[in-house]
Amino acid sequence: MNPVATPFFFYFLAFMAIVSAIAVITRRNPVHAALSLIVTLLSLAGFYLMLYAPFVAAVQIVLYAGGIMVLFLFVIMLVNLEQNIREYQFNKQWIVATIASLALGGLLLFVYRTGRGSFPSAFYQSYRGLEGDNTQQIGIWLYGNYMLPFEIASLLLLVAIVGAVVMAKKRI
Amino acid sequence: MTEITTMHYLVVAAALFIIGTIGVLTRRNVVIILMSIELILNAVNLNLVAFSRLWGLHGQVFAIFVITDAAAEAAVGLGIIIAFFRNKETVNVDEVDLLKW
Amino acid sequence: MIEYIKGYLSSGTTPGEAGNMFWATVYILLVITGVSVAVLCMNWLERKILAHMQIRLGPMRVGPHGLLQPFADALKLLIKEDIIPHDADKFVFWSAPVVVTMTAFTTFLVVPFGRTHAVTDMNIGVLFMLGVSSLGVLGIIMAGWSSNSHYPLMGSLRSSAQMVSYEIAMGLAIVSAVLMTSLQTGTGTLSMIGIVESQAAQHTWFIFKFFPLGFIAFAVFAIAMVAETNRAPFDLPEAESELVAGFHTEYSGFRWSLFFLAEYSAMLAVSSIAVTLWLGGWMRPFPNWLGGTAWDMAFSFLPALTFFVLAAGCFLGTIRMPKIPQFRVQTIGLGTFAALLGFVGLVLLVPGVRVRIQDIYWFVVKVAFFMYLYIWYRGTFPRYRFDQLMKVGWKVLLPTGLGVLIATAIWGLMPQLSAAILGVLQ
Amino acid sequence: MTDSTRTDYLDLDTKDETFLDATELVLNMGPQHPSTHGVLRVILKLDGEKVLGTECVIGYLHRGVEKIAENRTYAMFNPYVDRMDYVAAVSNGLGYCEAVEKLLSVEAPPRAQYLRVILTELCRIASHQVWLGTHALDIGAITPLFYCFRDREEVLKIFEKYCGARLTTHAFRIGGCIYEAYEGFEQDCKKFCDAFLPKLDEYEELLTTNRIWVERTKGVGILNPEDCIALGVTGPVLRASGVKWDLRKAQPYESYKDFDFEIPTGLHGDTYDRYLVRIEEMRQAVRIIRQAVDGLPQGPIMAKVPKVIKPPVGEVYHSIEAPKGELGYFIVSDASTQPYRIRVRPPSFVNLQALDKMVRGLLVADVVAVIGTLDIVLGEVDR
Amino acid sequence: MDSSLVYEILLRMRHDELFDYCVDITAVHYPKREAQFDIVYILYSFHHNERVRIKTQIKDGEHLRTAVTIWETANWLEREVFDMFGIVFDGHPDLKRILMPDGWKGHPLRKDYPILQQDQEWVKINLGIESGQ
Amino acid sequence: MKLNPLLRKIFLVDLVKGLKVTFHYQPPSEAITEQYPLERPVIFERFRGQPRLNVNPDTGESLCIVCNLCALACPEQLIVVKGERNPATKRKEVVSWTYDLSRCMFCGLCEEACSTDALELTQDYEMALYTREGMVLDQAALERGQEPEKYAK
Repeated sequence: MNPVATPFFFYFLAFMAIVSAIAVITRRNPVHAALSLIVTLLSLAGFYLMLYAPFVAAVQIVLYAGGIMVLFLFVIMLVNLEQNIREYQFNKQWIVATIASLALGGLLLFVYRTGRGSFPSAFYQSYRGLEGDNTQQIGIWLYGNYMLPFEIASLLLLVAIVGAVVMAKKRI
Repeated sequence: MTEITTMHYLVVAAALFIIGTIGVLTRRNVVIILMSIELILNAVNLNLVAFSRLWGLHGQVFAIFVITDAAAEAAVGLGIIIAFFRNKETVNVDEVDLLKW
Repeated sequence: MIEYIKGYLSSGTTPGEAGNMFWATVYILLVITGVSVAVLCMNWLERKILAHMQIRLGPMRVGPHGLLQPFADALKLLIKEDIIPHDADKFVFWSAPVVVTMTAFTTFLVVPFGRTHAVTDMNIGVLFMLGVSSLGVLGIIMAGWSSNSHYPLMGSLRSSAQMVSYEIAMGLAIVSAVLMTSLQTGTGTLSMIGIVESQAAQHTWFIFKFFPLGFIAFAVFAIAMVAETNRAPFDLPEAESELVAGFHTEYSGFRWSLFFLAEYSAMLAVSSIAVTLWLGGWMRPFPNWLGGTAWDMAFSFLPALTFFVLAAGCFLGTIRMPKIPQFRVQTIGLGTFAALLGFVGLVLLVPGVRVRIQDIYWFVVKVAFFMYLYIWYRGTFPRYRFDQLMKVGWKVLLPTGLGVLIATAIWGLMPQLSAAILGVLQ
Repeated sequence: MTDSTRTDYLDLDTKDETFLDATELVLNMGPQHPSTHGVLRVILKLDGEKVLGTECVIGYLHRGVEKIAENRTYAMFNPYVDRMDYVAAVSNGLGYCEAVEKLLSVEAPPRAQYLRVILTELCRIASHQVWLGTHALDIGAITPLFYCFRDREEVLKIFEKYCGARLTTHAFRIGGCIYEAYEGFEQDCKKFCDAFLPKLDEYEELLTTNRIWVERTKGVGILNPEDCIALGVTGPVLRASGVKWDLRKAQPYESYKDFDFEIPTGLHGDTYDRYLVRIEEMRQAVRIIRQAVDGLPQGPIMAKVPKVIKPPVGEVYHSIEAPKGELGYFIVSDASTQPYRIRVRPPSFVNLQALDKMVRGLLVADVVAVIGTLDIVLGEVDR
Repeated sequence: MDSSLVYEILLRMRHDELFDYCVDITAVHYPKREAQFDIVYILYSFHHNERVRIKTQIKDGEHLRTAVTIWETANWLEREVFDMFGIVFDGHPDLKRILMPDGWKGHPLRKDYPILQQDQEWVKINLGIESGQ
Repeated sequence: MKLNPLLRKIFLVDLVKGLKVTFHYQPPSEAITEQYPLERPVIFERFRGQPRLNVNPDTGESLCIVCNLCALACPEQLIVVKGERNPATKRKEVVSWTYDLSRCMFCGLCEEACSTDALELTQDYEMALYTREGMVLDQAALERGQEPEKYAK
């Protein structure tokens, strides 16, 4: 079961992801930014499918696009301020920050370029067979080897729930 | 077109990461900063999943942990934003520099 | 060519699994057409059934008994002026109905109308449906926000909160059904086809499994799915007596009809999830009690019989039409329609078709039952208030779903558990 | 017109603190809103979905009925009162005719009085049917509307048979009734009563115990008796708050003292109680109709009233218990053929004033329910 | 009854005589009289089951003290009297037109209200033609 | 039959009761819709509809004696009757008779005022027209009864 036209899809998705990611940080209107971010997230889900990680892709859609982004949009609508959109969108150090970040990007590219040999050009065949029961395997991993982190994560979520409620509610 | 290798994914992830960093460092709107953080987390996720093609499912499991983390972060962050907005009627980071209001 | 089609039809996989692009395209087109036709039928049926519940007659003028009313409406909506409010966010306003419709249709990719009658069989099928249908809420939020008006904004805020909350209860109910696929047989699956097949292997529909646990999970899902599709009594996002029309207040014409299409196809989609997960998907009823080839044979005549009954009804209507000149066209039309139905029934009697059509027939019948329930609810119940809706979601459905999930797990692991306890005791 | 963005008239001192009160919103509900029963415009100040304050803007249906009256003779004004509360036209006509009769010091003959009672009670049922249907529709139950209108149709048929019009009946004349009961009138009324009670049970089955209905109405829009009296609220709204006051009993007009009936009252004064009170009132109306039909006396139906009505100088206030509350007519006569001034005290107008008090702190959906439960008719509010 | 005493009397009626329900407040216009307006308060007592009418005469332009502080229901009723007759009630919380539009000229229920001229004027302004009435 | 309220609540008895009511009204025979142009509504004898001036069926003369009572009784003043005394017969005869139907509210006061049963509000209810002018009826129209305009495109 070979994915069709992989290079084409890859470049298409990469293009979508990067363009909409740029839109996220440049859009004046937070709703537009959030919608662009959803496009990025969906293209990432596409990447995950191409990488034979269907479960992560599904979680990405359900949790990120369907859950977290709805939360974002909800909050944006609650704090929708007209004057906010008209204000200047970038802070004072934006030139410095951009240059520094781009430098970091250049550094990363340099590292990738020099260390190209350490990343195999083709995928190992041994994991090819896994995609059929990917979900099951992840389940086994999660509840086997990663039991402790899993529990910690659930505790973190609980704390987050309580924290969010405490902060957002005026009087408890 | 050439075959797609892990490197390609890494480059895309790096690009997303840089864009996210720029967003965090330059924007004034807290909501958009939070979204940029989500971008960064997603770039990391892409890396993790790409590597999981090479070295087994650990990467995917980690990606799931990261998504969980992102959910928690978004919930708390947005809670802070609402609490903050209620008091100061703004969502600009420049005006959040006071620790009390 | 015919050989090719025949050869494909006799294969035992879905086009997606076979990697057959041609057949996948054909299936997608078939599914989209089928859903659109079903929405048209729903449009007519809802008006008629609701009207009859309300001691009215419903549409009677456009075509015999208003049969052509959906087409007239569709035509009207298509040629109606398309209004975009002046202060609306044009691009978002434009894309919202597209998003809603696309997500609603995409879910049908994994709906198994039969063992091979699905576009594809994903190993994360249920998750896929849940995820894609949860994207629909984005379209609603976009629609409400971009209209730049108070009522739509409130509608979309309500809708987003409602759909996010009910998704959790829905997910829990689904998980308990998925759990049932793995219990006893040990082969858990998230694939839609796999779930139905495990119901076949366990010789029970999941609604009856671990009675009453399966039934409670089903009930939680059945309530949550009404809320998820914004239908009465949970139709707050578009509550016409409060918010005028909710998130699509500012929409008109073709865009509005896209919302309509999306709402009904979402109803069909969640109903098919319910059918697949709890009501045995494409399987015919009473496979255990009325088993055997003779009964199989008897049940395989039912599709044709249904069409014959419908045709007979139409024919009766034709006879009872008033014998006056104004009604001549309508009488002829109804007669033709009756003949058409009868012809379809005859086609369904052909042995090859008869066997093949069964799966689809039973699936559609089960979905139609849910559709009837939707209409029935709408005709009977008042509307919940927003806080009460949230209360029902969080305080009733969520704990119930969680409890059922835990109970299912314990029940399913009973042999192992009891063995372990016995071991500890000894 | 009132500026919809103005909020200074709303009393915002008592600000409730709620979850997520990030933005406050001024919402303009009506005049073309599906559930404002016509052309009421309510400006809502919202916090999220919570109502902080309201202002009613009325007058969209103002036709100057009181001004018209000054230019018409007494008899000519009679059809106009039907058009104020158009769902209970018979009651309006009754009030007007009685007020003028009081001014003339004549009394309608007993048969006319009984006929009037029967028709007024039928009209009460019809009015409550419209209320029930629209109120249920506001709360989201779309079906009771059609059941109610089906039964109201029977009442309207009786009206049409009796006086030739269904809605704006003009059934009574000053001094009695002009139409003799048609043949089969008694049977029609009895048949209606017999058929109606089971139907009423059906509405109750649909709504009374339905948990959604109960949740939507219980504890919503509470008015305690003191507020009711201070606000001048009358009719079922007052009775649902526990004040057992009904003009038919308190100051019996017509032949109401001959009949045996009860005044239903509520305990909490919430929307659910008002619903129950009105349902029970329909049952009592059936009871009155049955007694009146059984005891319908023979005799003339018109008192001796001069052809040209020219009451002596004076003024009179007369009020009746209309389906919506106390409907009063204050008539000043200057001994000409035309009334010098007619003032109508409309129940809907006064009851609508209570809206603001009832909806504060509730949600938008409750505003709709409360408007429905007040049972206002904009034709009467605006006159 | 003298108009300056009305408020006191209403207060007495409310608290001492227990006329707790204000049925109606209205006015009658007598253009030929010196005190042009009759203001009529119709009160009802639940305790005595009695109705009382309190009348007072005021001149055009004279003000009256509001009864809103005694009965809440007087709010809209006084607004209507103001709208229809132009009688100002002092101390009323929100005295503005209720039935007529905000920018309306004149007070319709006065006997000398020029309804035809108004109509013609409106037609002229809004439609640009001479009214046919 | 005494069910525990809790059980009633769990098994949704209240909701099911409502569902039952709507379900049993489903047969189309319960429908009360009148399909108007095909099914004519039943009009009762006292219905006040289209006005008509009656003529003496034997002679074809108008029954109206131009007493003007209807015009006086009409609250909307929409009846205008003009008559002249015919010197030959010593009777008043109608010169012009107009009835502005567009302002009529069918109160029936004119019918009651008429002393010769000349003016009558009949059971006809189809009065829709495309013009306001057509609503002003003269004597001829009142005597023959007005036909509703046929809808034509």
